[in-house]
Amino acid sequence: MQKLVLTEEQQMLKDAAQGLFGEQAPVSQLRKLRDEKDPLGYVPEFWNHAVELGLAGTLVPESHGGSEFGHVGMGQVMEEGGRTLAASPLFASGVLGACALILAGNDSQKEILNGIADGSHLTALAIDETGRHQPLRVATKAEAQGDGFVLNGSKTFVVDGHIANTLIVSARTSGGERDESGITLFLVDPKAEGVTVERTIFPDGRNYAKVTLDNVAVGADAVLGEKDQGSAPLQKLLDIGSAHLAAELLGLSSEAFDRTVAYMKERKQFGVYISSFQALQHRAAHMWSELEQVKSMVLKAFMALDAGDEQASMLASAAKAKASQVAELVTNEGVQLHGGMGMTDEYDIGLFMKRARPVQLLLGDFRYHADRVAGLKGF
Amino acid sequence: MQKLVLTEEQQMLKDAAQGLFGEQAPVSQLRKLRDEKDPLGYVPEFWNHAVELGLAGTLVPESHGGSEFGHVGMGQVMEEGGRTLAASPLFASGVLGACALILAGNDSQKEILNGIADGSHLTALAIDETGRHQPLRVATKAEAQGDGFVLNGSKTFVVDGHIANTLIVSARTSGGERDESGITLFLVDPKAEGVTVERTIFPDGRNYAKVTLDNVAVGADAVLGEKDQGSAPLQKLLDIGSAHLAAELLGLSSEAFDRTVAYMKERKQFGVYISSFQALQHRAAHMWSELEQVKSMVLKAFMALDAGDEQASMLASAAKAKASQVAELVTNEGVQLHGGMGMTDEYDIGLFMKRARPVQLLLGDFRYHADRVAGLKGF
Amino acid sequence: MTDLDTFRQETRAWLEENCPQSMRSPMKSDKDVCWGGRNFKFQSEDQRLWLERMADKGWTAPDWPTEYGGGGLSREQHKVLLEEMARIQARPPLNSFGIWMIGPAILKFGSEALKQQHLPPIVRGEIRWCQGYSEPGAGSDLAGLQARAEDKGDHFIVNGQKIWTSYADKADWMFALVRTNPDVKKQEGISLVLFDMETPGVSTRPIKLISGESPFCETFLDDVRVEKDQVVGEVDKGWTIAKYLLTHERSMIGNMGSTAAGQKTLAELAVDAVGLEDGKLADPMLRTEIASWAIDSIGYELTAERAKDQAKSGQGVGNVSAMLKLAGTELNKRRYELLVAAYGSEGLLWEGDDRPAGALPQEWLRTKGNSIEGGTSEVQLNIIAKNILGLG
Amino acid sequence: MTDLDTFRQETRAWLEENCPQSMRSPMKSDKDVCWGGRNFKFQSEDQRLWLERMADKGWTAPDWPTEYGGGGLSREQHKVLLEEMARIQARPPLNSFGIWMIGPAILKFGSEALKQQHLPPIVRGEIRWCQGYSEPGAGSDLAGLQARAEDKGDHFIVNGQKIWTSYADKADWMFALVRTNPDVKKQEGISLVLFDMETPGVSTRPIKLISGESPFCETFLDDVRVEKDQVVGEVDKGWTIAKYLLTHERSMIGNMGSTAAGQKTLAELAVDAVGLEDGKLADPMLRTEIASWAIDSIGYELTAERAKDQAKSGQGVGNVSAMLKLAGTELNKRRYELLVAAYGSEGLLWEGDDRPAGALPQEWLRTKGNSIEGGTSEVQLNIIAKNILGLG
Repeated sequence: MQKLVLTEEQQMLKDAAQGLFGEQAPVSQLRKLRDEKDPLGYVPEFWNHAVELGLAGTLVPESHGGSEFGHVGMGQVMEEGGRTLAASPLFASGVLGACALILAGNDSQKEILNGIADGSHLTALAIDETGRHQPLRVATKAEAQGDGFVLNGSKTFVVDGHIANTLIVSARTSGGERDESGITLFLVDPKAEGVTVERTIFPDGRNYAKVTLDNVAVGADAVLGEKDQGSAPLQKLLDIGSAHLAAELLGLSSEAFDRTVAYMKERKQFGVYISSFQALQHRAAHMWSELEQVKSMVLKAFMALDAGDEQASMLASAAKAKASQVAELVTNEGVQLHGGMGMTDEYDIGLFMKRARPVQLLLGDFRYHADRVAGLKGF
Repeated sequence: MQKLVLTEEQQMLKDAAQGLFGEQAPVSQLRKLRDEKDPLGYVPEFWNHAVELGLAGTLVPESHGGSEFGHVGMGQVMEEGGRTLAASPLFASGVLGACALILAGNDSQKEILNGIADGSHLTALAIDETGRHQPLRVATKAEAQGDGFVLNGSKTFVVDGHIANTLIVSARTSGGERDESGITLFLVDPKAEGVTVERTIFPDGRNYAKVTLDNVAVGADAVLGEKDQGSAPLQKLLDIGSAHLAAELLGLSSEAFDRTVAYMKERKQFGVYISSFQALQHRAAHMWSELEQVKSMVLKAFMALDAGDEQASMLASAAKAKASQVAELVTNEGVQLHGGMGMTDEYDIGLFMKRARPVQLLLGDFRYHADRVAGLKGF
Repeated sequence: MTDLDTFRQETRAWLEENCPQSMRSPMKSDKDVCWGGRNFKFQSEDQRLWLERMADKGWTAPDWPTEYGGGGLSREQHKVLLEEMARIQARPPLNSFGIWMIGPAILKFGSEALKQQHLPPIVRGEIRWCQGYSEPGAGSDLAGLQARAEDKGDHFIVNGQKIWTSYADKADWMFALVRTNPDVKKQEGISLVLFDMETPGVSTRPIKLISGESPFCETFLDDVRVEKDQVVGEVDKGWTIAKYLLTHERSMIGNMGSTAAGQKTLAELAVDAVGLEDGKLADPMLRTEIASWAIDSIGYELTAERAKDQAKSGQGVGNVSAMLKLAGTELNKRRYELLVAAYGSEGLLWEGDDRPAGALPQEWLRTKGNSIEGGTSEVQLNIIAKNILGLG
Repeated sequence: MTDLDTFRQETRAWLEENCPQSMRSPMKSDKDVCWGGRNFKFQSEDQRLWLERMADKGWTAPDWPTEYGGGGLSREQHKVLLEEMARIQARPPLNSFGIWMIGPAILKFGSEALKQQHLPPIVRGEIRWCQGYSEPGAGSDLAGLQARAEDKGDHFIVNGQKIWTSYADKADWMFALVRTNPDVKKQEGISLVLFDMETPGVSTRPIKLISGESPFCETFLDDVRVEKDQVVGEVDKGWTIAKYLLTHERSMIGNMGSTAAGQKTLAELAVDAVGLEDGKLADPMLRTEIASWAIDSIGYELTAERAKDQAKSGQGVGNVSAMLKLAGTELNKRRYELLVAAYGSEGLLWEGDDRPAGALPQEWLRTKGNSIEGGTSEVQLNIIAKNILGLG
C-alpha cells in the first residue's frame, strides 16, 4: 500500500506553491479585491505567475500541455492557496474544468484542456439550482431541437461563472426532477443568446454567479459525455472537487489555527499571556488533534483518487465532511480567541471564517457528505 | 402564568423526601441489594417508611387514600430518590400504576389505587418488546375469546415486573404492528396461567423483568380503558413517566456532579488541588449550567402536566431528552474527573453512571424524545 | 375593581389616545429605532410625538421616581404598562443606554446633584449616552484598564483610549471607567466619571466589524477635563459600580438566546428553507441538530424565566446572570450557524434586496461577538467556577 | 527470487508444519490468551506446543537479537512473519508485558548482565512481568511517586504502594519506579528497579472495577529487598526510561480507536440492532451520530497509519503518540456509548449466555478507563499544548 507521505516531487510542488501564494497572493490581495469590488475577482498578474509555474495544468494530460501530476500534487496547491485565501480560477478551471473534460470529453472537446493548461481558457461548473447542494435535483431542461438542444433553467453558486469562457451545465434530458438517470452535461458558451450570467457577492469576496438559461440553443457537439448518462461522470467530478475543497479547507483552517496560537502567545490579559490559560490550551490542543485527522483524510482521499481506488468516493466525502466540520470549529474558535480584535474587519482572522462557510457549503456540507458516507457504507 | 418556583408545601415535601432517602435509603443500600442479589430488590422497611410518609399515594386521589398532591410534588420525591439511587416500587406503582388507573381505569379497577397508596399493591407497566422504546410497536396479540381475550407475546424491560401484583400490558386487538389504533391496555395477574415473569439483571442493580404471555386468558374486565383505544391514555401515561424519569435523572446527575466537585476540591495532583485547573473548572461550570437548564425544564414539565397544558407532552419529552443528555455528560465526566478511583467499584461515582443509562433508555432516550419534540413542533 | 385594574383601564385609554397609529407596528429595521439625543433625526413627526408624550408621563423610564422625571410606577404597574403597550404593538418610544445603564447606576450610587442634572434629560431623550469601559489592552481583564485621570484639584485631566463604545460617534455624553490611583490594587484605583463628548480632546473613530457594520467606536481621550462633581459614587470606588453595571449588561446580552415574540423560530425558518418530507424536515441530519437546539432553547428560556421568578420570590439563585449570558449567547451563535446551513449558499448572499434570508450573513457574523462582548464566555465560565462552585 | 521471498516461503512452510490446527482460529475469549509465567496453566497441549515452538525460533520476540533468544528478524522479515501468521489466522503464541514493555526498555537502557538474565526467559514465556508505576497519590502526576528505596549499600529496601498493576497477582516479576533520592527535583530522584514478586514483603490485592472485573491490583511493598544490579540504567535516572515506556504504552492504548480486522464495525452492529429502513439505519438521529463517528474513525485510523509511515520515512511528526492516545480512546468511549444506544435495554443485560450484545455492559464500562490509564486525556492535551504547540 502506498505510504501516507508526500513524495519528494510532491513536497517540492507544495513548497513552490507556498512560495508563490505567500509572495504573489497574500491575504492582503483578497482584501483588496474585496474592498475594490474588483470586477474580475482575481489578479491576472498572479494568475500568469501561477500558470508559468504550471499550476493550471497540474491535472491536465501532457498531451494537452499539462504536467499530469495527479491529485496529491494539485491538492498541495489547493491547500497552500487556502492558507492565503488566494483568489484565482485554479479550482473552477484547473480542477473542475480540467477533470470534467478528462472524464467525459471527446477528442475535440478535450482541445479546451490546452487552454486550461496555458491559463487562457476559463471554465465554470453550473450544477446547483438551490442553496443546498443536491446534484440530482436538476430542474433545468434540455429539449431536443433539430440536431441540438434548447436549454431552459437557472443555476446558482457557480464558481467563477462570470469570468468563464465555457460553462459546464447539468440539464435534464429525461426523467423526473430527482432521478439519477436523464441528466446530461453540456458545454455552453456564456456569450450565447439567452444566457445571462450575474455575479453575486458573498462574504468571502470571491466569485460566484447566478446563471440563467432562457431558450439557449446548443448543438449536438455541446453534449459532454453521453446523453442521459451525465450522473456518473458528474459524481466522479464532484468527488474530485470535494477532495480539493477539503484541501483548501485544511489550508485555511491550518492557517487560522496557526494565527490563533500565535495571537495567544502575544496577547496578555490579567498580566499573563492568554496562552498560559489551561482551558484555552486544551481547546487549542483539541483543534490541533482534529487538524491532524483532516490532514490524513485529505491526503488519503487524493491517493485513492489517483489510484482509482473503489473507496475513493467514500474517502472524498469523509474528507470533505471532516474538513468542513473542523473548519467551522477552528474559524469560530479563532475569532473567539482573538476576542474583540477578532470581530474587527481590520484583523485577518474573520476573513478565514468568511471564506470557510462558502467552501463548506460548496459541493455539499458536513451533513451532505456524512449522509453520503453512511450511504456508501450501507447504513 | 404560574411561577417557576416551588410552593412552600412542595418544598416541604422535597425536604421530607431528602431526609427519608438520606437516612433510610442511602447509596450504600443499593450497593448492598446489588451485592447480595436481593431477590426482592428493595428494602421493605424503607418502603414502609416511604408509605407512612404518604409518598406512594402522592398522585392518588384523596378518595382512594392518597394525597393528590400533583406531579410537581411527586417529582421532588423522584428527584431526591435519584440522589441516593434509592430502589423502591415508587416509580412503577406510585407513578406509572397510579396514573394508568387514574387515566383509564373504571371505578372497580380504581380500587387498586387504595392498595397503591397504602403500599400493599404493586404494579408494573409492560409495554416494550424490543431493546428500544417504541410504544406503538406492539406485536403482543390479544384475541377475543368468549367474553374475554387470550394474550400471546412477550415484553421486556418491565420495571419491577417480578414483584408486581398487577401487570399493565399493552396488546394489539387490531391493526398492524406499528399502527396507532388497535392497541388495548390490560390488567394481568402475574400469577395467571401462561404468565412467566423472569427477573433480569442490569448494571444498576435494579429490577427489570422479561414477561412472557403464553395463551393467557383474561376477562372483559381486564381491559383498562377502551378496547383498541389504548394509545391515547398510554401516551399520556408515558409523558408522565418521562417527566418523572427526567426528575430522577436530574437528581442523580446533580448528586454525581456535587460529588465530583467535592472530589476536585480534595484531590491533589502536581502539588495542587485539581480544582485549580482551569480546563477542569470550565468543564464543571459547563455542567452546572446544563444542570440548571434541566432543573427548569423538569419543573416546567410537571407544572404543565398538573395544569393539563396542551404543551405538556412536548415539555415532558424535552425534559426527558435534555435530562438524558446531561446525565450522560455528567456521569461520564464524573468518572473521568475521579481518575483511576472513578473506575473502581469501591467509589460510588460509577454507580451513578450505571443507574443513569437504564433510566436514560427507559421510556425513550435522547434521540426518541428529540424526534418527538421535533414532531410535536411540526418539523 | 382593584387599583391595578383601574390603572390598566386608564393606561389603555391613554395609549389609545396618544400612541400614533404609525407607532403601532413592529419596527422594520434599525432605522425605526428612536435613540434621542442632541443630533437625533426623527424618522417622522409621529416618532417625535410618541417620544414626547411618553416622556411627559415619565413612561420612557416607568419605574424611575417621578422627582427625576420617571413614571414612578410600581413593579405591577410597570408590567401592566408593558402588557398594554404589547397589546397594541406599540413601539418602544426610546432606546437608551441612559435608561438601561448609567441611569440606574446614578440612581443607586450617584449624588443628589448628579441625579438632578442627568436623569431628567435621559428620561426626555435629550441626551444620548455611551459607555467607556473596555480598552485595547484590557478586554476580559477590565480592571486592568489604563486610562489615567490625573487629579488637578477641582478637576481631573484624563488621557487614554476606550474601545467598543457603542455609537460613541453619535452620543452626547460618556460614562467611563478611569484610573484615578495607579498605586493600589488594580480594582481599588478606578472611578466612574461622566463627561460631555464635546469636551475638547475627545475624538472617536468607528470600528468596522467583520459583518461590515460599524456600531462600535474607538474613543481617544487627550487631556480631557472632567469636573470632580461628575464622579459617580466615591473616587477610587468605581469598581463596585462597574460590576453592578456588568451584571446588568450580561442579562441584556444573554437575552439573545430567546426567540422574540413574533419572530420565526429556527425550526420554522429551516422548514421555509429546506422543506418538509413526510412532515419532517427534509434533511434528517439538520433536523437532528435543530431538534437539539430547540430543546436547549426551551431550557434556556425556562431557566431565564425561573431565575426571574426565583428572584421575585426572594429565592435568590445567586450569580445566574453569568450562566444566562453564557448559555444565551452560545445558543444564539448556534442558531445562526444552523440558519446558514439551512439556507445554504442562498443564505450567504451578501447584498441585494431580494435575498431569501435577508441580511443573514451580516447577522450571522454579528452573533460571533455575543460571546465576547459584555464579558467573554470564558469569563462567565470563570465566574461560575469561582463564585458559584467555589473552584480555585 | 529475492531473499525476502525465500524467507516468506520458508516461514509459510514452517508455520504450516508447526502451528497446531487448534491455534489457527481467532481467540474466543480472554481465556484463550497465553500469558506464560511460572504459574500459568495452559488451556491445551496445543497452546503449550505452539509457545514452545515459536519461542525456540525466537519468534515470540521476532525483532530482538538472537543472542538474547529473539528472532533477529529485520523489519521487513518481521512484517512477512506477521502476514504469514495472519494468513492462517495463527494466534499470538504469547501475550507479555515482558515483550511489550520491560524487554524493549532493558534492551535500550539495561546492562549486559540484565539482558542476559531477563530477556531469554521473557522470550520463552517463563517469566511473566507486571508494571509498578502508579501510586494512589500520584495518578496523572506520575513523577510525584512516593515509593521509597533506601540505599543499603549493595541493595535497596523499598517501601510503598503501587496501584493499577495489571495482573500483579499472576505475575512473577515487577518492574517498578521508586524514589531513590527524595532531595532533588522530583523527576531526578527516580529509578527503575526489577524484583521478584516472591520477595518477602510483596503482597497484592485485586481491585474490583465498575465493570465488575479485576484485571488490576494494588501492590504493597513492605521492606522489600531489591539488589542494586537490578536497576535498569543509572540510579536516579529512571524518569527518562519511564517516559520512553509511557510513550510506548500510549501507542498501545491509543490503538483502541481502531476496529480490529474481523471485528464488526459500529455501523454493522447498529444495523444488526436497529435495522434498516429504505437502506438507512432505522433511527435517523442515531444514524447521524454513527456517521459522524465513522468519519472520525476513518480519520483516526488514517492518522495512525500516516504517523507510522512518516516515522518510517524519517519525517518525524514528533509527539504524535499523545494525540493518537487522546483521539483513539475518546473514539472508543463514543463507540461504546453508541452501541449501548443502538441495542437499548437489551444491550445492558448484565448476565446470561444469550445476551444479544454479549458482554457489552462490561465492555462499555471498561472503556471509561481508556482515557484515564496510560495518562489521562487531560495529560495528553497538556502534552500537545506544551510540547507541540508551545503554549504555556
